[in-house]
Amino acid sequence: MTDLTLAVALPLLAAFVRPLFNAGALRWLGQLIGPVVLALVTVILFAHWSTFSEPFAIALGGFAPPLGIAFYVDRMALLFALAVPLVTLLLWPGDDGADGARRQSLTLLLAASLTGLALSGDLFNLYVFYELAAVASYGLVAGNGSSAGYVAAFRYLMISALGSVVGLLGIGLVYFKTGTLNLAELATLGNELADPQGLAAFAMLAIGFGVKAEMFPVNGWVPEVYGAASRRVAALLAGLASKLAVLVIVRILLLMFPSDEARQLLLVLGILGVVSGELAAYQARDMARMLGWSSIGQLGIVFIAFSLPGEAGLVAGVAAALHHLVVKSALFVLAGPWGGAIDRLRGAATVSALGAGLFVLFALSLLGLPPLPGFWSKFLVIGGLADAGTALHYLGMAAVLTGTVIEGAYLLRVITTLYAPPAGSPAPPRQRGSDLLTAGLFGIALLAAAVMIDPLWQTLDALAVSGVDTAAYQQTVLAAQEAHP
Amino acid sequence: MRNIATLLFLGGLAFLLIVITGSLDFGAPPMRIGTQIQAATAGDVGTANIVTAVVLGYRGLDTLGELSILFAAATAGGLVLGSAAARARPDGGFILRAGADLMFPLLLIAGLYIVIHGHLTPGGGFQGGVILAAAFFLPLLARPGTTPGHRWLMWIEGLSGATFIVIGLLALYRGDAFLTPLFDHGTLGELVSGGSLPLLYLAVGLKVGAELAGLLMRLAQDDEVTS
Amino acid sequence: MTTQIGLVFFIAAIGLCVIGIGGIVLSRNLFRMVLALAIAEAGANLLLVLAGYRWDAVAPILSAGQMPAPMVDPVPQAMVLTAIVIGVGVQALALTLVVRVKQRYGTLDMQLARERMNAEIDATADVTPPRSQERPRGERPLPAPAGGAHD
Amino acid sequence: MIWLALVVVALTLGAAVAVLLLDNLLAATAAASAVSLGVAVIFVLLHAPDVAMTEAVVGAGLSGLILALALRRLGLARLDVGPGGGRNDA
Amino acid sequence: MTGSLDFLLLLSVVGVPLAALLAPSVVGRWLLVLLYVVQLVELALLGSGDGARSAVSFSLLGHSVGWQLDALGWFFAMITVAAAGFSAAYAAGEWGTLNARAGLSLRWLYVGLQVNVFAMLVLLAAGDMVALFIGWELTSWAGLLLMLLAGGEAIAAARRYIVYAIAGGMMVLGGLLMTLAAAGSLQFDAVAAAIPTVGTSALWAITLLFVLGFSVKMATMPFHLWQAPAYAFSPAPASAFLGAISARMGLFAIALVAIKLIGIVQLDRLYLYFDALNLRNLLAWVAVFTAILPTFVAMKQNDARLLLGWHGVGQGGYMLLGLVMADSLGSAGGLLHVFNHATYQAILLMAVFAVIHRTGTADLNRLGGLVARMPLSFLAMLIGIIGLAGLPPMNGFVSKWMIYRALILEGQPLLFVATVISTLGTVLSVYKLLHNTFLGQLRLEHETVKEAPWSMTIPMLVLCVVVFVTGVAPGLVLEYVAAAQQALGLAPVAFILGGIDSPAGTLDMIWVTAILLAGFGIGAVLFYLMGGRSRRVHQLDNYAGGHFLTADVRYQYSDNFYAGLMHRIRPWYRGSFAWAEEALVSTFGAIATAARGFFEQANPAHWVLVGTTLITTWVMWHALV
Repeated sequence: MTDLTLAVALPLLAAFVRPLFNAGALRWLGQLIGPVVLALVTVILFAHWSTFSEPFAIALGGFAPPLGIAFYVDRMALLFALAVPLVTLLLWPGDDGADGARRQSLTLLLAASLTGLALSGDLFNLYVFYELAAVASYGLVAGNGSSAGYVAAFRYLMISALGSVVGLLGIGLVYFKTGTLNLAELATLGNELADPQGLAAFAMLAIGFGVKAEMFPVNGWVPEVYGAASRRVAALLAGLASKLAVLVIVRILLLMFPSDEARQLLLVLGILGVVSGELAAYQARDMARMLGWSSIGQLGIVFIAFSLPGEAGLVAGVAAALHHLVVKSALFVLAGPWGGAIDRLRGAATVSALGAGLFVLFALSLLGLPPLPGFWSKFLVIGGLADAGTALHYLGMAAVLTGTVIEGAYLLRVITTLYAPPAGSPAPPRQRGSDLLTAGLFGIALLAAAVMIDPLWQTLDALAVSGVDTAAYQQTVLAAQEAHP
Repeated sequence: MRNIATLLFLGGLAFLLIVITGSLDFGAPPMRIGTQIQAATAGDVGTANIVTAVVLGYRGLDTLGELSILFAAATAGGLVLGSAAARARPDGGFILRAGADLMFPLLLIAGLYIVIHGHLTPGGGFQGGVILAAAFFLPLLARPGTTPGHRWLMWIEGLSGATFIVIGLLALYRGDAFLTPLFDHGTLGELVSGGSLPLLYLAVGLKVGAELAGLLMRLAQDDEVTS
Repeated sequence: MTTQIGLVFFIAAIGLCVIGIGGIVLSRNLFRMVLALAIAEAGANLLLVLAGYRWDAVAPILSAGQMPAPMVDPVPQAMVLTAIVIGVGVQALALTLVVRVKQRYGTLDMQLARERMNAEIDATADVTPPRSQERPRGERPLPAPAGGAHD
Repeated sequence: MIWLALVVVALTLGAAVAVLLLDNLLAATAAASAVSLGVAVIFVLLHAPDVAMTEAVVGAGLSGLILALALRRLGLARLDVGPGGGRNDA
Repeated sequence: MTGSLDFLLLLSVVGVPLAALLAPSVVGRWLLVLLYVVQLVELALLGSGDGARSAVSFSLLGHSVGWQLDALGWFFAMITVAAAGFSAAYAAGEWGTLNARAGLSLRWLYVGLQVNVFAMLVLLAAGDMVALFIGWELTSWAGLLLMLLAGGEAIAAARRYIVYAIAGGMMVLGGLLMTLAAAGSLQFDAVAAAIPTVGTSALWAITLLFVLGFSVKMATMPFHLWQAPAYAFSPAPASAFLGAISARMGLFAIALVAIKLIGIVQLDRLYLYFDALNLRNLLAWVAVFTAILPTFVAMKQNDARLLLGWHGVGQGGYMLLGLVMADSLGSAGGLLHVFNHATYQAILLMAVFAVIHRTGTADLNRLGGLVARMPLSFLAMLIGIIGLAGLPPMNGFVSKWMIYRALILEGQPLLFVATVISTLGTVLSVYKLLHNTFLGQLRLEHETVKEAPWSMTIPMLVLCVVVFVTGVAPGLVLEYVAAAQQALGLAPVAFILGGIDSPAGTLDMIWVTAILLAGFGIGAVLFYLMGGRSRRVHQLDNYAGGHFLTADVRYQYSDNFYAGLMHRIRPWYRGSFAWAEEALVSTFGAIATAARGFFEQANPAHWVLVGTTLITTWVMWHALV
């Protein structure tokens, strides 16, 4: 009963039944459903991660892959799939009442869809899970009841729905040319997708999946949504959901469009993302939107990293994505009470020293202070760029380096305000215990990663080797045909 | 000025799409998996309507995803509109009330028919479910006062969603993959054929019906003060 | 003659998509944007179904157990079925948001709604918007306009 | 066959353009339903009965109903189009 | 008993929590000073030349990261630990208790000092380029820790510093990874072997990135605006320590990378169009301008700490000039100047902070006449400014002489003239410092001022002895400078106890000092023994212009000291660099607001449409072409 599809099915089941547990005696049971299911899914995934030997495929519904939908489970998919329930558990919205139940079931739906995004090996199935994640996040963004939340959610819905229309056009194009949806079979038809129409399909798919991945042209929604939504929802979206969307784009890049033009497109969009994100974050004056723009900049770096050819790109990309996942989620959690104007936080370190200390730790890791993992991820990204060696890659290197300097400017502005003597008039807001606990757990994860950086790097290297190897992907998925006739 | 720029880009996009689709050979699709599915449906799934076989059998997870998207939309709608106290609206006119009473049973039967015959004739859980939603909603339109409680709608919704997944899990319990069709296929074309697919479509139909009815009711309510 | 009809359908699909996208980007009224979104999605769905069409083929329904004639590709139809219902789900959610925006901000104009949203976000974060026209913060009042207050 | 297709496509595109140009939102909603009906007919021409039925029921039927209910809730469901009324009110 | 590098690193790591525990109590602080002494002894035991290798080494991301202390690193490490020890001693006594009461957190101060020492040891003992970069980043951030303590305008100066430091760090990281791409490995020998095979354009990029990145901390010309305020406004021991040695980490790194790894032969491959304009000449001219401009800016300062801060920047130019000569005499002069500057800069800063400790102000326009009240501080500052100005008996003269000699030998007359101008600036501003603080008329409010407490004067006086002794017998230090030169692969300087004895020129400071003292001796004899009776008059008993002047009458004005000179050269002070920095920051703000404009779209989906069209066209055009 520890089949991997439970990781998608159980949260969906929990989400469906969660609103039923709202009456009277069942209320406290309702509160427990979410965390218990997520914990169970984490255990299943961790069991698979620890006993992982070589990638395998699961044919959904017992139908052999090219016909039915296949889940492809390799180290990269498992790593991201494991991160989903874990981080959702950490960022669990614990509130009660009818609306609380709805928010919790939406969070469960988001978790199920993200796990699905990580594991699925079918193009339209990825689209459906992406759409489920999108609708769940509209609900969560609009869920905190503020009028700004409604307008932000509507604008986000419009951008994402339009992106999905473009994505659907892309899928239509792919189906027109190849007649199949399974990523493995599409990988075998590489040459049919290499012509201009194929690349146009890639551009459309990239934009379709890019909205949630905060890709350059389609991330207009980020400052409004993270400014208006509640911070834990923002942490979930910025930290977790964006990474999974990036993973989907990378899977499509690796399997269907391994050409240089596609990589170059991601590199250019990444550079533009870094520049626009970091510049806009520099002039932000409230913490929530600053973190929003900063996440655009960081995801620009993730895109640049994944656009690098070969294993180096995958290792750098996964390292940058994981590091940003931990740091940005924690910063958004800290931005809960501190989300307002930055100069209102004057002297906040005296009020909650641990919160300020954690903020400094995450800021230093973002800026790449050596022992912290942020430095090693930046080391890998820029190392890959230097190895690639074309003019565009040097431009990317310059963008990432100046991006870090800009980041240093505005993060230090916040840190010095935190530690400045309190202004006295409105007392700076205090951190809540639950937020500190969550941010503290993320901090411990960061420090643990800093200590055992080398074993972590070896696992990422192994992950990259099997990730880049598309021949093995095709072989394992299409071989499943013989296994289940 | 901005509109002109947008119109230019729209023209560009249209031209682009035409160029892209121009060279696609319409009418002769490669159908790499289409032909295999058409050939294998009778044996693997045993339903007359191949589209249903694809929707519930070959790509069953898509439909589960689709179901949860609809559930997410309804829940988010509930979250946004909340359970505002509905202001009593005057009853619909006599014609509306009479028509509603007459149409309600007919709609119910039509909806159920389409749901149950999903695996034989075109139609199925989604289409039938929508008709059921209209059927549940009609009396409320006629007599706004009598608000059938959201409660049992919510229970139908939750339970039918749960049955869909439980049927999937049963297959898992038996050792097959998730969402493998259960029971034997029976003779093709008969009402009782296609194994567990009709049950799945029934669950889909009920869930879609209850969900959309709830959504319609919430939309139909007026806020305390109409701004 | 046969490829003629293909062109017609392609024109329909692309036309619907472009009109839908144009509608979303050009219209200022929130409600009209939702309508335009529905049209765009219809266009995309149409393109998907076109991907499965085969000349002189029949609907993919088995009669009496075997294929009466060459059948159209069923897979895109399954996909479109899901896409249509997704479309209506998203549309329903969008409409609930539009109702709430109208109730809270009293307007359906995207321009005004955005300004009031940004004002509210700035207010909750208690940040003065970048190019604010409000009174400068200093104590000394602005000098009275020259020539007495005649405006 | 081709003439039928041409007529239906022309009608659908006309209705789609009408959705954007009509002042009265209720009329625009009706146009939107007309569009999805047109698309449903095109699906029938393409031998996709399942999809045609879904499009008709869900597109024309349900979405039209939801849009009308929303208009009623927004207080814009007025058939008479005053001068500039309903165009895009403040 | 040879010491071990691991024990030294372990000692400095353990020092950090120890500092946190012991800092608040006076006894604890003296124990910390003892800890520095122990570290110094451990370092001395390690010995300069034998390149002690640390057993601790990690394999990180495929690169093996280890630590090894060669002669160059040992030389800098000795200065660092000694400077830290003196600064800690300076703050251990009354200064600590008084300032703790005034709100300064001594715990953070001593932890910061120890963290700085550890970071610098990690940098100086780097066994490969990854360890070098880790040490570099740790040093930049550790410097920030000390600067943030004082609060007030120190925070703004610290923020400006850290943005420069991160920019420098990122340039170095860029250079590091381009070397990795070129050389395939980051071990010193592998890089040194691979550099000749690198193309000139790649070599240009690598060298420029490294040199510019390291010179941010050295505060050479384009990056010199941050250092004076940042070092001046931090608390006394931090300012003394940072002023003395922290900026020289940049010189160490430039020496290690530019001279040892890339090497002079490869550096000379880099020239613009014709041979004269090669990189080393450009660096020499940058170094010379870095020496000239700050000294004249220092002349304008009214705050003693800022004046000394600007001098720190100027002296950095000297060291870089010496190093860039890359011959035996010039580079020895540069490296020796690091030691000399560390000593007299520490003395001067300590003296100024002693004056602040007693009078509460460092404003040169509101001080004067303290020579009678604080004689020992006066003596220390006198010796310090003699060293800073580079006058014979003190060690400053030796290293400046060697640099001048090297300039003449290398045939660079223009550079020689420019360096003399900067020395002129130094002498003028240094005299202003001494006169306005100690000479002239004593202020009423300073009448009751006593000499600085012993805990502050003893470190100053010990340093004065060091300055004098190494002035008289520079050979003591030149021995280790020669070893450092060998570690760099340069020809070691031929030194004797008194100075230099080489065919290129001899300098014997023992004779020079003997002649000087003989001159003073004759003067003293004439004055004391054979002269008429001189009557000691109380400082405030003054008679001028026909009537007695009571203390409250201001008859000696020291503010706006160089009025005449300033009047003539005022037009030159256009502050163009400060204006350039300001312009850069404001244009940056404008671009940032423009970037925000991108996100301020009225209708949300505009960019989706534009993005789709542009990206699809670009990709398709790209695939077609």
